[in-house]
Amino acid sequence: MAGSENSVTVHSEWMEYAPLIILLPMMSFAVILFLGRVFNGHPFWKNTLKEGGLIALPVMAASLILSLLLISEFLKGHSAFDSLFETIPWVNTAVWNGGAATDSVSLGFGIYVDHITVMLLFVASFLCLLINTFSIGYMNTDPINDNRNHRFYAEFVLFCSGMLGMVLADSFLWLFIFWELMGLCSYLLIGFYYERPSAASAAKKAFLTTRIGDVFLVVGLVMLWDLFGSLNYAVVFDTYNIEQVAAHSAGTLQWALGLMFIGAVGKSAQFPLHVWLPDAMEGPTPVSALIHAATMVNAGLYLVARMFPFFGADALHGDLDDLAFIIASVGGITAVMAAAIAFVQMDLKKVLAYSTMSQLAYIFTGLGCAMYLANTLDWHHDKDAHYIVIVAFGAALFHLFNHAMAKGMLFMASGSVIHEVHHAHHHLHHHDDHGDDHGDDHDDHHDDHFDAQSMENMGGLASKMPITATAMLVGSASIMGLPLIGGFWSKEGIIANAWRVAQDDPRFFLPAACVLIGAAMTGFYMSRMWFMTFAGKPKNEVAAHVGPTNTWIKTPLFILTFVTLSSIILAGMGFTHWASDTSYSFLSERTLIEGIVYEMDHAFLNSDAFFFILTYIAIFLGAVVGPGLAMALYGGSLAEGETAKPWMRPVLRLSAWMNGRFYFDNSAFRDSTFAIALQNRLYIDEYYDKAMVNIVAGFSNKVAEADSEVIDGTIKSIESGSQSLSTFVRSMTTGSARDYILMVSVGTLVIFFLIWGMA
Amino acid sequence: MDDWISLPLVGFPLIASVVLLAFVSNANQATRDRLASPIRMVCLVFSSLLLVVTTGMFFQYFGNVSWEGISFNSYEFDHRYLWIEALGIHWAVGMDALSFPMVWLTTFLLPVTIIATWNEKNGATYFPIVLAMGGALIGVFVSLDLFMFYVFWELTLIPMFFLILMWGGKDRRYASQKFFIYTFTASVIMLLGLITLYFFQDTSNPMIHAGTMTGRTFDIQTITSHALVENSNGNWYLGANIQKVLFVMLMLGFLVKLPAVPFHTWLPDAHVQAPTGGSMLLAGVMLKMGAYGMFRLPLSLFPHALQYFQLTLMIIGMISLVWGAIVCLGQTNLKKMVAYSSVSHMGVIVIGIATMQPMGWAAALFMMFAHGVISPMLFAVCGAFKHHYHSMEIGAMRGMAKHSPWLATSMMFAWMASLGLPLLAGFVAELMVLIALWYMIAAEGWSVLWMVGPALVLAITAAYYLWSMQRTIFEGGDETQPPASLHGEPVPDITDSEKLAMIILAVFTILFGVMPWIALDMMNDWTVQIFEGLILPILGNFNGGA
Amino acid sequence: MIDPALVSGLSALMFVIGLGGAFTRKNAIIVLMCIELMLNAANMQFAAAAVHHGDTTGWVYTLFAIAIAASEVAIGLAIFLAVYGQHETISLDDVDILKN
Amino acid sequence: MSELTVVEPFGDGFVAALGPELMLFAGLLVLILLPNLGRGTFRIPGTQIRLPWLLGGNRFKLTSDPRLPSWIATITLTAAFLNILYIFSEGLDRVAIMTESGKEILLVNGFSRVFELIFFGALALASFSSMNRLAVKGSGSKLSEHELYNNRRQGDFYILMITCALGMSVVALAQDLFVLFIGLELASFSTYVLVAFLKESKAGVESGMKYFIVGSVASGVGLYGLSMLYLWAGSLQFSVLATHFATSGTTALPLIGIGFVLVGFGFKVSAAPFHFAAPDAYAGASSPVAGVLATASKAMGMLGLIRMLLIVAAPESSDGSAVWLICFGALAAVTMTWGNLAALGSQNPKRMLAYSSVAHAGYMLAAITAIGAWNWDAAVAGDAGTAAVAVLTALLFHLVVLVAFKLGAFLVLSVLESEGGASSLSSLGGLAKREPLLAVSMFIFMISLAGVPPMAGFLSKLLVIMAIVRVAVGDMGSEIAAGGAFDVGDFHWVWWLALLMVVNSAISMFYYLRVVVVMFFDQPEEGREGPLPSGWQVRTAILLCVLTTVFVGVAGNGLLELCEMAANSLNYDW
Repeated sequence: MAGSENSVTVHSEWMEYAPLIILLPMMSFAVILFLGRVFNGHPFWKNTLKEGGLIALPVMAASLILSLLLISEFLKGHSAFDSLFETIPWVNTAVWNGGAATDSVSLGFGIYVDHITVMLLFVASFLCLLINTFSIGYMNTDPINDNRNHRFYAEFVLFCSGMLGMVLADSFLWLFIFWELMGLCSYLLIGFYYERPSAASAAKKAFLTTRIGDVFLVVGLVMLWDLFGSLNYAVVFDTYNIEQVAAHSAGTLQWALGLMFIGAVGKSAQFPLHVWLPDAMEGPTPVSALIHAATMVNAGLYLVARMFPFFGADALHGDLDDLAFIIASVGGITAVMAAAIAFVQMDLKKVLAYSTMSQLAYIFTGLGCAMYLANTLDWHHDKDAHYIVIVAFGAALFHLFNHAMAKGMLFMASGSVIHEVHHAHHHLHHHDDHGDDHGDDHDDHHDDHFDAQSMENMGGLASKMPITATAMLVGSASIMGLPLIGGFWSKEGIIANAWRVAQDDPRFFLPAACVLIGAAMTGFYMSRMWFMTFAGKPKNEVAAHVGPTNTWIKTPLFILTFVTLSSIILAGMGFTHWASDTSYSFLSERTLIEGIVYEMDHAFLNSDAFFFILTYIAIFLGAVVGPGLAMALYGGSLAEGETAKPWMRPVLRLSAWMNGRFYFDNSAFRDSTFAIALQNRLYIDEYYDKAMVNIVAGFSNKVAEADSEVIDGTIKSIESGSQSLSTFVRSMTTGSARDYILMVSVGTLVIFFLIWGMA
Repeated sequence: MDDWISLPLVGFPLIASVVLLAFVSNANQATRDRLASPIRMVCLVFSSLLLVVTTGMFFQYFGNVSWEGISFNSYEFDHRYLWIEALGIHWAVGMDALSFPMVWLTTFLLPVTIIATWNEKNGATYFPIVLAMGGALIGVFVSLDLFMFYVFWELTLIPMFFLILMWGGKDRRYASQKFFIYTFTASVIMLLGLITLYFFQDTSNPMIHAGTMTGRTFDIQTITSHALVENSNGNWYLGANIQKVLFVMLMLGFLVKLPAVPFHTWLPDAHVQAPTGGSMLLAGVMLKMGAYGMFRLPLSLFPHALQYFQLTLMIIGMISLVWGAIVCLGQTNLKKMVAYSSVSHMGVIVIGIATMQPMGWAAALFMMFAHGVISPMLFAVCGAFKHHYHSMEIGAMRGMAKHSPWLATSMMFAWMASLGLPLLAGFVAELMVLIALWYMIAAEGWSVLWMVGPALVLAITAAYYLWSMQRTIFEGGDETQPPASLHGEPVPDITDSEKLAMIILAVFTILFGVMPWIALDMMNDWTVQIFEGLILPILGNFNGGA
Repeated sequence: MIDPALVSGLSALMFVIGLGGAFTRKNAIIVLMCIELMLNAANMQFAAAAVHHGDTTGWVYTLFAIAIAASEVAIGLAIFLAVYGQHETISLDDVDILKN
Repeated sequence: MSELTVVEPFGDGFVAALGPELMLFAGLLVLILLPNLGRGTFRIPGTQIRLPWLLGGNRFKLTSDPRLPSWIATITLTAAFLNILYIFSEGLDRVAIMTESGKEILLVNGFSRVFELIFFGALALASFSSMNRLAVKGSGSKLSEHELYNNRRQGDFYILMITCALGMSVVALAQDLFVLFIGLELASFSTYVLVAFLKESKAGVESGMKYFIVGSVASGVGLYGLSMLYLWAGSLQFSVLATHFATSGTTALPLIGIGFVLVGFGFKVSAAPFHFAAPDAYAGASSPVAGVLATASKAMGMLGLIRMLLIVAAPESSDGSAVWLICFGALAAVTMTWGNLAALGSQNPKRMLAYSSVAHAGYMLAAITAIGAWNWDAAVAGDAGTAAVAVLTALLFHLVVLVAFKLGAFLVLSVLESEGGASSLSSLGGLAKREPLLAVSMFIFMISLAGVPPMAGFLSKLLVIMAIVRVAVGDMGSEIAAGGAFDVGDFHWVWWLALLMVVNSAISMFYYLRVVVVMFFDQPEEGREGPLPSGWQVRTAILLCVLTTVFVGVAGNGLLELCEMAANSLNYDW
């Protein structure tokens, strides 16, 4: 991939409209919010416009269409476009480096499109539209949301605007600005059910945790700015500029990038700033789907991916490998940790949340490895090395794509499950008062302790929600990396590259081992989730009464299932090359069929013995060991009279067999300290809370006290001191004229002796 | 010519205020209540007219003035009347890109304040006092004569004192006196500095406006140009030690006004007790007088001393920034928290100045402006909160989003703006200060640890704002009850006039956040001018010529 | 003729006695007498100086000073009377309702 | 400056030169005579023939009007005041009253005339506003003996006012230290009695006695100092003393003499530690009288100090460390700090104003110290004459405007007194609600006293500080521009007095503001609701004071020029 030597400024008709991709949703934010305030409760607003949902939908569709047009334009051009329209000089200022004049500085806004942009632009706008559709089915059918959905849609479109803006921005600064905008929306949406203390706390936690990362990001940006005098991609990726910087401050650059990486850690919920993501599931499910699985968490990855040109630069050869290692290790550790915690989660969405965390960690590992390779191999000149680097980077990006699609789908599917379970519960227990006003609905929503998200309240739903179950199945398979499905293509690449790097640099055994173990763990917890939810007999009465879901919800699930399954086609088209290097384009090397064959060959019949074995170990772990254990523990056939769709039957049957044949009592593990620790998220949150309460709050209370006692106390004691001095002074005016005369005499004598003495 | 225009800008509000107050002074309570509404209207119309005038000035409708490209120490709309000949005192007014944004801000906040506090009690006297406040503030910003500057500087205390004393909270008696005495103390010391500076003028220099009795002039422009000449000769104007002493004396007055830690404790008391309108003007413009004064006098006159005290200033700024933020975290009173956040934000200004970079200075100027738009909204929210819930305690009222969606929205917006969310006015300034700070650190080889403070504060600021929102806007749950202080009355949302004020403030916060260049360009231009005109020739080798 | 210096010395003594008496005695009348003593000390000094310088104005000063002293006594006694009327004492220590 | 005209006492031009003073004299005569006109008859001895001779007996309706003396005094004083203004506008003649033997007794010039403006202005306002202050019961012949007696006392009060004015004007004009002393004593005796005038109250007589007895001691010391100076120089003519000082002023005798004289004046200006009787006197006297003490009487003392120190002793101070300079610096520092500290805790507004008056005395003493320091370093002192003129102008200006706001403040208290006392801060409570205009006036007086712009008090304080700084800094600016190097240590030490002064101003803010807070914040005392008793005279006087305070504050140029002219006219040979 390459720097700006390839970038050209292209003026094309669709590029002119690129800002609209951002502006349309941004403006509809205000529109929806305003209309919602005004027409809240109005039947037309509520039923026809879906409280803004049907305003957001066309806007998102328009954004998608514009994005697609932009993408197609780009695909024709094959190279990075910079500043598609006149850059807006946002901030004009000057610095002074001691010379004879000040140097003017400009922080402007523009649009920059390259491969990474295009890929993420598609992911974002596509998923935004689907989730918007899903939301209409999900949000507008739940009475608790009545009369506040406009807030949801407004914040939703603002979020989309932020995401799209972040992807399109032409500088790290504007990346950061939109990044923060997303953070705000995420905060607002997590706190959508503001009246729940847990939601309020989760929202705060999310904002604050990412903010901590952002602080580092800002400092990193500032340092980067200082090195380059700009944050524009065109400037900072310029080979000449990088050479200049590399000459004397490669170390500083590594620090800057490292600090920026911490920002990414926060945003993408990696260890140790991961604590916010599970709590963020307090938000409505579409929010979890969109923000906390499909798009926003990808922002961190995007940021790291954006740093690739530094790692790939010749001038910085070998200078940034430590950072690459850190990136990979953070990914590796998080992957295992999150997967382990996911083992014991009972909450459907939390399993997915930890899964998200874990999969993002994979991508980080992949990026870290790719960056290590780019930084240490002489890939600009060596063709083989070039290929290795490109594929490694491409695999990570491809996993990003696959994961976004699959996880978006999984969350929507889980939302659909939760939605229906909740409705079933509602029907069952509150049949009588359903007609009451919303206030009551609202209240009894909280009064009962039924948890619609707990998998303990599900089971055997495969027959009742066929589309959902299918989508969930495909999505899980993709995440697990079952051969030929979705994530398989990218995950194998990541694992392989990790091991490749580990061969070069023994430090990398840590992440490499992690991702390999992680594969098995993924297999286990994803299967566990699916079986607990859809296989076996309904675990209680509610689960037995779950009905099918509505069309708004089904449509996106349906679409995404196919997208996930078609991953092989993308792989065949050379996604891994295209996504990472401008010199490739789709189908540039091979035809589709050839490509698929090549990929198959590459994956399953690797000529290198090491990678051949590695591939099968990974497949064995991810597709056999993990799911096998899960089947043994949680599998089972459906209840009598329930039938699943044909494509799910083998799975169900297999699981029932496994469960019957290999079931073992895992209560020893379940009750072990380790499992309890996992249930408590390894106590990390607790330590953080303790630190907040004891150290930060304690310290700030002390400081506040010092402020009023010491600083203001000084002022007050000056005041009271002068008051008592005043009392003393006035007490000398005794009231007796004799004393006054004495004073006059003393004054006289003092003057006398003073003059006598001096003269 | 429209050059005289700043005369009515200052004079009319003051005169109108005195006339209105005299008009109601001997009326009985019933008549006053009857007069409150028309007087309020008069004040609103009057202040809106001022806004129209200043906006017209911005759009070059009056005088056809471009606010950019005004060279250092020259002024637009400048005008002089002889005031006290013997001492060389003039009614000397003028504006440059440093003062004009502040003047505009003042005229902008006046109508907004009136709208936001539409139903303030005793309106017949309240609104004229607000108007007087505006006149005095404009006077500070337009004056180009040290005497006049000081007169208006102190004159601002009087209306504010009465606003706090007459319309304030429970401890207003203490707070108003503390406010007055504290800032007065600092400014008399500043006055002594000004006078000493005055007498240090070289009488052999040609001084057009010199006093007949003293042979010296109070004219800022003349003094600045003399200092400029002297400084550019490579000498410290007035010699090293004297310059330092004068610098310290002047800065003391301005730092207390700003306020910087450890001279800040008057501010929380004043803010907590002040009525909403008072707080809005206090935070919005009055604090900026300190920063404005720094730029206008010590920084323009004593660049050497500035360089000498750069480290000290940086330390003061850092301490203000961090201390203010940490104290915020420990507050349970909403308004006090917001007041301390002002202290913290003013620390940003001091840091911006201490960077001695055009960018840092422009950032400080923009911070003054942005904080001037944001902080009134913060205080308007606090005021509405207090007004409706009769309490200022964080946590007294939860689930505001349900009871008072407008207030909740305004609060969240204001809080977010204040914590520096991008695309809102505060972000640009903070970012620029950070960049300038790092630039300076890197160029001069300062310790990287200087970045720790600002970085820490970015997180802390978010923490205290989020913490307070969690306990006010959010939560409540099923138990969402009106606060006990309401005694069972229904919970009202903010009134229409308050809504209007919030919307205006929010719109401008977004406007200056999305399009900062509207104001920033002229500020940047001014800083470049002062750097190229003053700082750079003197301290050319200052950064080691990196 | 007596040496003016001796007269001057005597006047200094009288002045010190007068001043000392003024703040040690508490009866207003006695204090008034002490004050007269001080004034007379000045008078003697004027007289001595007039002799010393051979200047007649000194005598004039003395005359005027005597007149002043006389009117002072008159005013003083009148005031003391009024004080006695209200406070029933003219002890300087006891007339102290105004203080601090 | 016009030529000096020399006039012999009662010679040609004497009447023209002393017009205002003679007007006072005439007024005094009228005041003595007019209220005594009545249907009195004179029985020719040995006969029963009664000739109506109009003195005594049943008074006429007009002459028995208790307001008559007040009107006469007010008109007389105002006329004298206006006469001086007229003289100023016409151009002033400098006239010296000199005996045949060449002894200069009085000198009429701008300087003395400005002081007379202060005296007459203050006294005119005081007598005008006293009109509703003293107990009077109608007029005519149907009054009881007691009431009649009370009405007659009115005459005494205003007679004393005018004699006070006469004494003060003698002080202003005097060119001989002894003449000055006589004037001082005349004014002092009048004020003693004025203070003790409320002889029906314990506080009134007590304050009179204290003021009298301490004042007498002080003037006794002063007179002794005078005699020492006479002993040393053989004359008390200012010109002679000045010449002597220039040649042999560093011996102990004259210095001690001056020191003793200072004690006498120190009491008048209420400088610490000679001020102790002042708070008691102010508290016990009626408010207008207290106002006179704080303004006119203080100006008189200040005038004496200026005469003594500047005309007589200034040439001696050339080395910058002159004894009396250090004494004075210390005295100024102690006085201003003492006054402010004492006022800080005072709960009685009149005592508070008294202590504030002490503090103001300290500020003025600091200015005088600065004049003494004017030529401390020939290299940087610049034009000494103009520096001294600047200080003197500041002093004069301060004394003039003090009349407006200090007296004004006392007059406001006077209104409260007529309701039943103003001896505690709480009596001011709720004034803003009861009498908004009075409260605003008091507010203006207070912040003016504290030195807050745009009031006259600010300008005057600014001038004083400027004057001190000017002396302390001299022409350093020009020297620096010419390549000289100076340090803060090179400032004359009087600069620190200026610093002390601004710090003291800040302290003083506290107690001035407290008055404001009480007026605008506190509730009225029990039984003190509703508007205060009316009295248009005192209110008019207050209004005049407010207008002057504000007007001079924003447009002080005219007054400043007047003061500068007066200061210039003191220009002997410095």
